[in-house]
Amino acid sequence: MYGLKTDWPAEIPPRYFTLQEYEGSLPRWCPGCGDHGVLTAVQRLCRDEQLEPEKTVFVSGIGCASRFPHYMKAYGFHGLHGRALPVACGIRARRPDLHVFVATGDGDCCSIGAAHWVHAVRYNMNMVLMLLDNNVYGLTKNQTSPTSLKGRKTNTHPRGAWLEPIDPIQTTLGIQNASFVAQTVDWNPPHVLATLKAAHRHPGMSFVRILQRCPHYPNQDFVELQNNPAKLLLLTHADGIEVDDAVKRMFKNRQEHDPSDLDGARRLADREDAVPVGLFYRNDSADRYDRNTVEGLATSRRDKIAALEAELSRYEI
Amino acid sequence: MYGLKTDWPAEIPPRYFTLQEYEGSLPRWCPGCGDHGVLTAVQRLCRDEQLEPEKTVFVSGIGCASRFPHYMKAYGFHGLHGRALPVACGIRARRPDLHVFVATGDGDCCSIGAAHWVHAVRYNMNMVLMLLDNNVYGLTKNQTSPTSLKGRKTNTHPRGAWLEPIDPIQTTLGIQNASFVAQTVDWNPPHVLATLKAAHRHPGMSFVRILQRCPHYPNQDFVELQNNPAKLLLLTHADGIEVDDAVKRMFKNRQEHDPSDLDGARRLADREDAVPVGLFYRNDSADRYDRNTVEGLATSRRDKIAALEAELSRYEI
Amino acid sequence: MRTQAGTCAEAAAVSGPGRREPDACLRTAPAQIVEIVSDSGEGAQTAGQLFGTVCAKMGNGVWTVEIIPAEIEPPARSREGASGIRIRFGTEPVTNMGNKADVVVAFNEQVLYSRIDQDALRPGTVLFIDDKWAASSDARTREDYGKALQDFRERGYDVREIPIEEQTRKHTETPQRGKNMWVLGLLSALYNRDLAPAMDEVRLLFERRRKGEAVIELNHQLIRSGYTWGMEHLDQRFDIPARPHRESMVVMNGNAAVAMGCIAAGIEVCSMYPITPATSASHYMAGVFHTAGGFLHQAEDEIGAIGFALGASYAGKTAVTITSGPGMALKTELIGLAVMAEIPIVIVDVQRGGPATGLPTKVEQGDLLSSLFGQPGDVPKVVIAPSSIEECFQFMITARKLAETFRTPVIVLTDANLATGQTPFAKPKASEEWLSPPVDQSPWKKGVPAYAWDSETGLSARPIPGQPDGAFVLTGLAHDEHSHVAYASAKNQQAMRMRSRKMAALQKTLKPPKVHGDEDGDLLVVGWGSTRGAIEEAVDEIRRDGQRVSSLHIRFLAPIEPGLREIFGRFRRVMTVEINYSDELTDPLIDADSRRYAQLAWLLRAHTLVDVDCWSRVPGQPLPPHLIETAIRERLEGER
Amino acid sequence: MRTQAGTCAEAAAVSGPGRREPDACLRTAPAQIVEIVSDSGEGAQTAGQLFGTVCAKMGNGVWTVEIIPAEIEPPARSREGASGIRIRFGTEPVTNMGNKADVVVAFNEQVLYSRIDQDALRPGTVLFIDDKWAASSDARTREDYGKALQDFRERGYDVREIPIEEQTRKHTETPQRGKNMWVLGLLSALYNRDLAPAMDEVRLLFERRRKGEAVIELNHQLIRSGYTWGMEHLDQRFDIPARPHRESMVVMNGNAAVAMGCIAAGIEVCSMYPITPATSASHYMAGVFHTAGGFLHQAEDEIGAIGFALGASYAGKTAVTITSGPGMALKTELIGLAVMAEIPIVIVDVQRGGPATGLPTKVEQGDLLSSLFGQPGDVPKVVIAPSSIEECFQFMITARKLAETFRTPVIVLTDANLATGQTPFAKPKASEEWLSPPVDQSPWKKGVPAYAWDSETGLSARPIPGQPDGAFVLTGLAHDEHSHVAYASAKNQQAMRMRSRKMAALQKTLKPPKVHGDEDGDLLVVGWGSTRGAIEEAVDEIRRDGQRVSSLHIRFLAPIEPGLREIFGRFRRVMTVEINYSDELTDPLIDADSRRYAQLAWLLRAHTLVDVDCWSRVPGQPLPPHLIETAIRERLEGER
Ligand SMILES: Cc1ncc(C[n+]2csc(CCOP(=O)(O)OP(=O)(O)O)c2C)c(N)n1
Ligand SMILES: Cc1ncc(C[n+]2csc(CCOP(=O)(O)OP(=O)(O)O)c2C)c(N)n1
Ligand code: SF4
Ligand code: SF4
Ligand SMILES: [Mg+2]
Ligand SMILES: [Mg+2]
Repeated sequence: MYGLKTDWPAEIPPRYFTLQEYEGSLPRWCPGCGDHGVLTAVQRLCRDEQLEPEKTVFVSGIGCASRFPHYMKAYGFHGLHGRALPVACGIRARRPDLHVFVATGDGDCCSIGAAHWVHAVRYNMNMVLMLLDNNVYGLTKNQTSPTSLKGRKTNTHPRGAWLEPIDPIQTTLGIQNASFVAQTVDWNPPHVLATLKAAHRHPGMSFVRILQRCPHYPNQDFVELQNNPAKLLLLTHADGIEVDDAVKRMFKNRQEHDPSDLDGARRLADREDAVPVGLFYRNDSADRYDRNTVEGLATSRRDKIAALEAELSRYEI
Repeated sequence: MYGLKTDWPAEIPPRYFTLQEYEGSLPRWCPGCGDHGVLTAVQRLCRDEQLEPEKTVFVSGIGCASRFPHYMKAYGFHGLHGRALPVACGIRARRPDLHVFVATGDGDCCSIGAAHWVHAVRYNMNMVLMLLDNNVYGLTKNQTSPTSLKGRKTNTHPRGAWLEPIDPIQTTLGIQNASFVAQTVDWNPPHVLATLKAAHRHPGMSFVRILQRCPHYPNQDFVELQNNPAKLLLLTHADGIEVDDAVKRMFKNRQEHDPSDLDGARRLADREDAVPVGLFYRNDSADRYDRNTVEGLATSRRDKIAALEAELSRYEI
Repeated sequence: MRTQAGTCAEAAAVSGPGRREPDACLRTAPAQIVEIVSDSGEGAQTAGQLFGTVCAKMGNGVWTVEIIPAEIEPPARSREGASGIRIRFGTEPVTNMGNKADVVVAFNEQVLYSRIDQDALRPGTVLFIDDKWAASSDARTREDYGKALQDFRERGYDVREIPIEEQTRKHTETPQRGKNMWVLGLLSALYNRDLAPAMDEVRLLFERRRKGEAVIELNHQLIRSGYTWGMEHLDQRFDIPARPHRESMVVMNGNAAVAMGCIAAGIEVCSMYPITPATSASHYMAGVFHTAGGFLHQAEDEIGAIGFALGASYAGKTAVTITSGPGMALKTELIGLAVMAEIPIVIVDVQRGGPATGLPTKVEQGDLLSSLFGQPGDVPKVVIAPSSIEECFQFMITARKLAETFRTPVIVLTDANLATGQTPFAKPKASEEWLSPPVDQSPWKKGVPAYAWDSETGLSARPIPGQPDGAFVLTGLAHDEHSHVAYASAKNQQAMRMRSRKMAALQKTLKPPKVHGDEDGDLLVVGWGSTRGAIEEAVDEIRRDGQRVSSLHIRFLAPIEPGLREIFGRFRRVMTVEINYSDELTDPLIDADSRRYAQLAWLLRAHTLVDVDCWSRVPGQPLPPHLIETAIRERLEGER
Repeated sequence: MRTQAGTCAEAAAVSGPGRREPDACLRTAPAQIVEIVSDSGEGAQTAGQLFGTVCAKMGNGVWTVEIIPAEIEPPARSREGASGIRIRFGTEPVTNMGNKADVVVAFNEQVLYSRIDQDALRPGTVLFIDDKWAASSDARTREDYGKALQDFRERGYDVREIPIEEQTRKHTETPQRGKNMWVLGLLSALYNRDLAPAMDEVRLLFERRRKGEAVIELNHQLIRSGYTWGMEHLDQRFDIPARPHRESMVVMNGNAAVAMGCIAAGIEVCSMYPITPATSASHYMAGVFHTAGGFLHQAEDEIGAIGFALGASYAGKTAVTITSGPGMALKTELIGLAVMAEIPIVIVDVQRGGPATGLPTKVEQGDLLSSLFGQPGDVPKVVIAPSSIEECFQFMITARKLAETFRTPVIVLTDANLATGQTPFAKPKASEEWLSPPVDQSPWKKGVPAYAWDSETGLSARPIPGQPDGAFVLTGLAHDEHSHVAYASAKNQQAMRMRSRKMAALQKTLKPPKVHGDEDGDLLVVGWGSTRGAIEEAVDEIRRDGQRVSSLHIRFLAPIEPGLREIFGRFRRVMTVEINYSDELTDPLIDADSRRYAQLAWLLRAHTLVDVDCWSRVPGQPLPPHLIETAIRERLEGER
C-alpha cells in the first residue's frame, strides 16, 4: 500500500509516515540516559504501526521521563506531577479514535500518582503506560523514589534509603482488572520495541515497566544487570512478547511463562534471584471502562435537544 | 493485679479500665449498622489489653466508619476524607508509646486515600488499620465505592456499577512490606475481637478488612453471606488468628493456611467460591519505618543546642 | 377532638391583612410560610414538595427548602432527627425561604424543638401537632409531650392538637407512611386548594416510583380524609390568590438546574467525586445524562475528577466538574494548570459551611476568595455566581461558552441554599445554539501556533487532537506561543500578560449591574449568589418606610462587573451582606486595623477603594430577610 | 599570550571612583560584581563560593547567587548549559545580586551569551574569556568563537582573552576539573586578596569531600598559578576595602538558613516531598537533622507530607513542612483542617515561578494571596515573609513559637532568590529558649475543654495524647469548645470568631513597620520578602538626588502589620514593587476597572483604601535595583 507512485490518482493521498515525522524537539535528557532509547523505540513503533501523528497523544506528568511528549511529534499533554493517568483516561474516554500513550516516572506514578495508578489499572482503558523506572527522582536531583533500592544513598537519605522498594509489577498484579503487565530494560532496544508493540496492540491498559538507566544518578543494580545479563530472565511464550531469535540469544536465561497464569506471574515477580523480562500477565477479557465511557457518543444535536426537552418536561408544572 | 483493695498503699494507684471507660459519645450510626459491633469489639480489646485511654489514639478520615473516634473515649483525630493514614503515621513516628488505631472506609481508604494506603502499608509502622468495608459510600448516601460489586445500583450508577470491584486484600498483598493482612466480618463479634487482638499485638501495620453491613444501603452479597455462612472460609493455623472452638464451630468451612505463605495467601484472595476469614499473611520481619522515625528521640536539649552550634560553626567564616 | 382550633379572629392575626372574605372563615393572605416536620422517613418532604408543586401550578410564587437531619438514620422523636420541609408561597414570586413560619405541622414535639432551635417560629405561629403522644403508653413520652405543649404555649405559639395519626389509621395499618398524605389534604383545606391537582401529582409520583393502583388509591383516600377533616374543623382558612402563568413553568432545585444546564450546554463529560451538597446534581445526571449524549465519571478523588475532565476537554469534549469546598481545595493545583495551559473547563462549586469539613450539609458563601486567589501564582480565571435557581440553569450555558471562547476555567459558585431550594421558573426553550460545537477535526492552519495570542485580547484558538498539522505539546511549564518551554524573561511576562488580558477583554463586554431601587441614596447593599432574594426583600421592606436604601447584586466576580466605583459613588455608604465570616467592629480587639472583612467586601474594597462595610453571618442556614433588614437598619441608624 | 589586558585607565573605568592607589595598577573600589560562567560541571560555582567566602571572611559584604541550567546535563558549549555564579562584594554589606556585572570570567563564548540574554552585562564590562577556542581543531568552533568575540567588542565589552586552559594544563591532565581553581587564583590577584584564606578554604572543602592530600596540593598549585599569572599580566587590580567583623559570622543560603532555623527552633519533624527550589533545605536537614534530635520524612506526596506533620504535631511534636507553589496547592485542604482544628504547624513555601509548573528554578512572589486566601471557607492563619537570609533563620524560630502559642499554621514565604543566594550574617548565639518545650504529659485539668477559648483573644491550650484526662477527638467538622460536633448556628459563629480573634490578638502585639528613609514624602515604595535589599538600594540611589522617596518592608502579611494607613497617609503616593504579575495601566484594554494588581498592592488597597499603585515583573530572576530605580523614577515623573 505504501511506496506508491506520486502520481497516484486517488483523492486522498496515502500518507506514509517516516521515523522523522515522529521527531519532536531535540531531546534534552543527559547523554546515556535510558530515556533516549525508549524514545527511539516509540518512534519506531509509531512508524511500524503507521500511527497517524494527529491521532496519537502522549500524556505525562513531571520528571525527566515526563519530558517525553516534547520529543515526539504528536499531540502531547505534559501536565502535573503525578496526574498523567487521570488526564489520559479523560482523553481516552470520549476519543476511542486516539492512540494514547502515557510516559511516567517511578516517582510520578508510584509515589505522588499512586492513587491514580491503582485506579487507572482498574479502569483498564485502552492505552499504553510506560513506567520509566530509574529508581530515583532524576529531575529534582537525586532523591529516594519508592523503587530506590534499600540502602541507596540519595540526597534525602544520605545514609541510605530505609525501606525495601515497592515492586511496581507485583503491586499492579494485585489490582483488579490488570490486563497487561510487562517488564523490559531500556538497554535492549529490540525487546523494548517488541514489548511496546504488544502493549499497543493489547486492548486495554498495558502496564509496561521499563528499567531505565540514569547515568547521572546511577543505580549500581542496573549497571550490574547490564554487565551481567545472566540475572535477566526472558519470559517466553506463544502468547507472550514476540521476539526473534537474535533477541532471544541476548538472554542467557529464559523461561516459558504462560501470561494467562496470574499466580505464576506473581511468583515470578517475587523472585529475588532473577529480573524477569517479558510479559507477566495478560487478560483480554478484563472489564474495560472505556467501553462504558463512550456511551452516547453518537448522539446527534437533535437528540440532545430532544433529551433536554424531555427532561424539562418532567419538571414542568 | 487488678481488683485490689481500695486502701492499697502504693503511691500510684493501679488503674483498671472498665469497658465503660472506653465509651465516648453515643454512636450515631443507623440501627443495625455493622460499625456498632466493631466499636464494641474495639472497646473490648482495649479493656482486655488494658490500654491506657490517654495513650490510645483513634485516627480516621471522613465517612460513616470514620465517625469511630468520636465514639471511643480516647484521643482521636477525625481528619479529612482519605487522609487518616498520613496523620496516623505522623502520630506514630515520634510517639512509640502510643497505641494507634485507624478507622477508615472503603471510599476513604481505597478510593481517595489509595496513595496513602499503598505507602502506609509499605511504611509498615506499628498500628492497626481497620478497613470498615461496606462496599458503598454510606455517609454521602449511596454512591459506588471501589469495592462495590459490579452491577450494584447506586446513586452514581443507577444502572449498575460498571466494573469488578477492587480487592483490598489482594491489593495489599501486592504491596512491599505488607506484614499483617486479615479479613473478618462484622457479624461475628468474637472473630472480630480475635482478629483485632492479633492485629494489635502484631509489630507493624496490621491491615484488617472488616466486611461491614450497611443496612441503610444494603449489599445483597453481605446479606447472603450472613444467611449462608457456608461461603465463609475460616482460615486456621497455629500462627493465625487464635479463636476458640465455639467460634470455629460457627464456620462450616475451614482451611488450614500458613500465614507465612504469601503465595498461598494470594491464591486464597483470588478465590471466587469462598470468602476467607482470618489471617492471610503475616511477616514479623518486614522493614518497619517506625524503627527509623524514632531516631534521635532521646536527644537532650543540651545536645540539640550543641548540634546547632556545631552546624553554625561549619558555616562560620 | 380534644382541642379546639382557634377562632376566626385569632387566625386572622396569622394571615396579615386579608383582602376579601369569600366564606365566613376564609381570609385572603398575600403569602404564607408553612413547615411540616417529622421524624426521618415519615415523608414530610414528599408531602411538602407535592403541596409546593400544586401551589406553583396554580400560579403562586413558591420556594421550598428541605430540612435534612445530619445523620443518615437518626433516632425517632429527637431534635437531631428532625426531617421536613418549609414551603413559602404567595401571590408574588418568592425568591427565598423567608422569615418565621406562619404555620407548622409537627408529627411530634421533639422535632418541633429543632425548629425552635433554628429560630424558625414566632409568637403567633399556628402549630398543628399530632395529639397521639398525649395518649402514649409510655409515661415518659406523655410527660415530655405535655411539658412541651405547655412550653409552646408559653412561647406564644397558637397550639392546635390534631388527630393526625388517629385519622390516618382509619385508612392504613402503617400510619407512619400515610400521615404525610393526610397532612397534604389538611393543608389543601387550610389553603383552599382544589384537590384535583394534588391527586394528579400524587398519581404521577407513585407511577414514577412504580407503585400500583392500590397504593395510589390509598394515598388519594388519605388526602381526601385530611381535606374533609380540615374543612370540618378548621375555623380559619386562607386564600392565597394566584396568577395563572402565561407560559409553561418548571420547578426544580438548584442542583437539578445545574445538571440540566450542563445538558443544555451540550457538555459531554461530567467528572466528579461524591460530596455533599453537590452530589445530588451528579445523581440526577447519572440517571439521564446518557440520553443527551453525556457521560458521568465518578473518579477516585477530586484530583482525578478534574484531571479526567481536563483530559476530555483537551481532546475537544466540553467538560464540567462539580464539587464543594473540600473538593475545590483538592483541585487547586490542576485549576492552576488549566489556567496556565488555557484548557476550557467549567467547575461548579456548591458551597457549604467551612473551613475543612465544616458544616457539610449547610450553606455558606465562603469560597469566593479561594476561587479567585486559591492557586499559587497568577491564575486569572472567570468566576460567576448565579443568584437564583433559574440562573443556575442559564449560567451553565454561559459558563461553557465563556470557557471555550476565552480558553479558560470558569468557576460557577452556587451554594447549599440554591442546591436544595425549589422554585418555579419559566420553562427554558431548548436551543441548539446552546450546545457546544462539534469537535473540529479539519486540518489546522499550518504555521499558526497553538497559542496564537491576539495581542490585544489574549484570545487564541486551540488545536484539538485529531486535527492534522495541529500537533502541539500542552505544558504547565512557562511556554511561548508554540507551547515550547520558555525560560526567557520576556516570554514569561508576555504569556502572563496574555492570560490576564483575556479577563480585561471579557470585562469590556460586560455591562454595569443594575441597581435594585433608586440609583442613589444613603446606603447600597451589595450581595452575590443565593442571597439576592432575601436582600432585595429586606431592602424593599425598608424602602417602604421611605429610607434611601438600594441593593446591587454581582454575578461576575472575576472579571468583576464594570462601573462599580461609579455606582458606589452615588451612595453615602456601601455594605455587603454575605453568608461568610467577618469580624464586627464592636468585637473586642477588633478595629479598622485588625478587622477581617467578608469576602465580597474585601474584593470590592480593593477594587473600588470605597470603604465598603459588611454584615455577614455563618449560621449554617440562609439569611432570612428580617435579619438582613435589622442589620441594614442598624447601619442606617449608625449613620445618623 | 595572544591578547593584552587593558590599560590602567580602562580598568579604572570599571571600578568607579577609586579612593587610594597603593601600587601602580591597584585601584580602590567600593564594590564589584563578578561572574564566572562555564559549562555545567566545570566547577564555576565552587570557585565562586570559595571566593565569596574569602571576601566575606575578610570583612566584605558579599552576595553570591548561583546560575543554574534548566537541564540536568545540558550539552557543552550551549547557552542553555550555562552554569555559574555571580559574586557581588563590597565594603558595605550587600543585600542583593545588584545590577550589571563589572567583570565576567567565561569558559567559553556560548555560555556568555546566556548572560547577555539575561541582560547581565553592560558596555564596559570586563570580560575574561578562555582563548583556547581560537586554536580549536574544529573549524566551526574557531569561527563561532571569533564571531562572538567581535560581537562582544561591538557590544562594548572590554574583552580580554586569557589562557585559562593552557595554564591549567600545566598542572593537570584534566583541565576541566582545574580551570575553576586557576580562575580563583586569578580573581585573588585581580582583587588583591591574600592567598592564605583561599588555600584554607580549599583544604576544608576537599577534606569535607574526603579527598586526599594530593588533590588538595594540586588545587593549591592551580590557585597559585592563576594568582601568579594575574599578578604578572593584569594591568589593573582592585582593592575593595574590608571592615573586619567584630563578631563571628556565618555564610549560607536561605534554604540552609531555614533548615538551621528549624533546628534552632527545636522542631522535631520535617515532613516533605521533593520540589525545586525547596528541596535543598531538606537535603541539608537529611544530613544533620538527627544530630539535633530531628527526623526528616520524605512522604509519598505533599498531601501525605503535611498530613504526617499534622499527626506529629497533634501528638505534641513540633513539625514543619517545606515546599514550593505546586506543593502548596496540594496542601490546601489540610491547611484548612489545621486552621479549623487549631493544629500548630510551620509551612515553608519557597516560592518559584508560577502558575502550575511555571519556572521551577526561578524566583517569583506569586503565592501571597493563595497563602492568605487559598483555602475554601474562612481560614485565618499567620503568614510571614523573611526579607533576608538572616531572617530566614530567625523567622523559623518565631514561626514555631507563633504556631504553638496561637495554635495555628504559620506560613513562611521565602523564594528562590533567598533560597539560593548566600550572604554572611552575624553568627546566631544558640539559645535553649528557642527550643520548643518538652511534650507535656502531666494530667490535663479536669473540666477544661480541649478548646477553652479565651473569649477576648481566642487563645486556648491543647491537650496532648498521653495526658491523662485530656482525651478529646479533634475534628474538621464545626465543633464547640469540647471539640464536639456542633450544628447550632451560634456555635459555628462563635468558633469562627475565636479563630479569627487570634489574628487580632497577635496583631495587637506587633509594632508598625519602620520606614526606610524619611517618614513622609512624595512616594512610599512598599515591598515584602526577598526584594528588600534591591528596593532599599534603589530608593537610596534616588534619595541621593534629593527626591522624597522612602520605602517600607512588610514582614507580617497576616495578620498585617499595624499602622499602615497612618504611614501611607504621610506620602503623596504609595506603590508596591513585587516579583509577580500585574497589569499596567498603559496596556491595551487595561484601565482602573479592569486592572489586576500585584498581590501585596491588592492586599494593601483592601486594607488601607489607599490607592496603592504597583510595579511588578515576572522575569524569572530577582529584580535588579536599577530596574526598580527606573520604575520608581517613572512614577515620580508621572506625578508631575
Ligand atoms: C506537586 C509537585 N510536587 C513535586 C514536584 C517536583 N518534582 C518534579 S519531578 C519529581 C520527581 C521525578 O521523579 P520521577 O517521577 O521518578 O521521574 P524522573 O525524573 O526520575 O524521570 C518531583 C518530585 C512537582 N513538580 N510537583
Ligand atoms: C475531599 C472530600 N471529598 C468528598 C467528601 C465527601 N465524602 C464524605 S464521606 C465520603 C465517602 C464515604 O464512604 P466510605 O469511605 O466508604 O465510608 P462509609 O460512609 O461507607 O463508612 C465522601 C465521598 C469529603 N468529605 N471530602
Ligand atoms: S537525570 Fe537521569 S533520568 Fe534524568 S535525564 Fe539525566 S540520566 Fe536521564
Ligand atoms: S449509612 Fe450504612 S454505614 Fe452509614 S451508619 Fe447507616 S448503616 Fe452504617
Ligand atoms: Mg525516576
Ligand atoms: Mg463505605
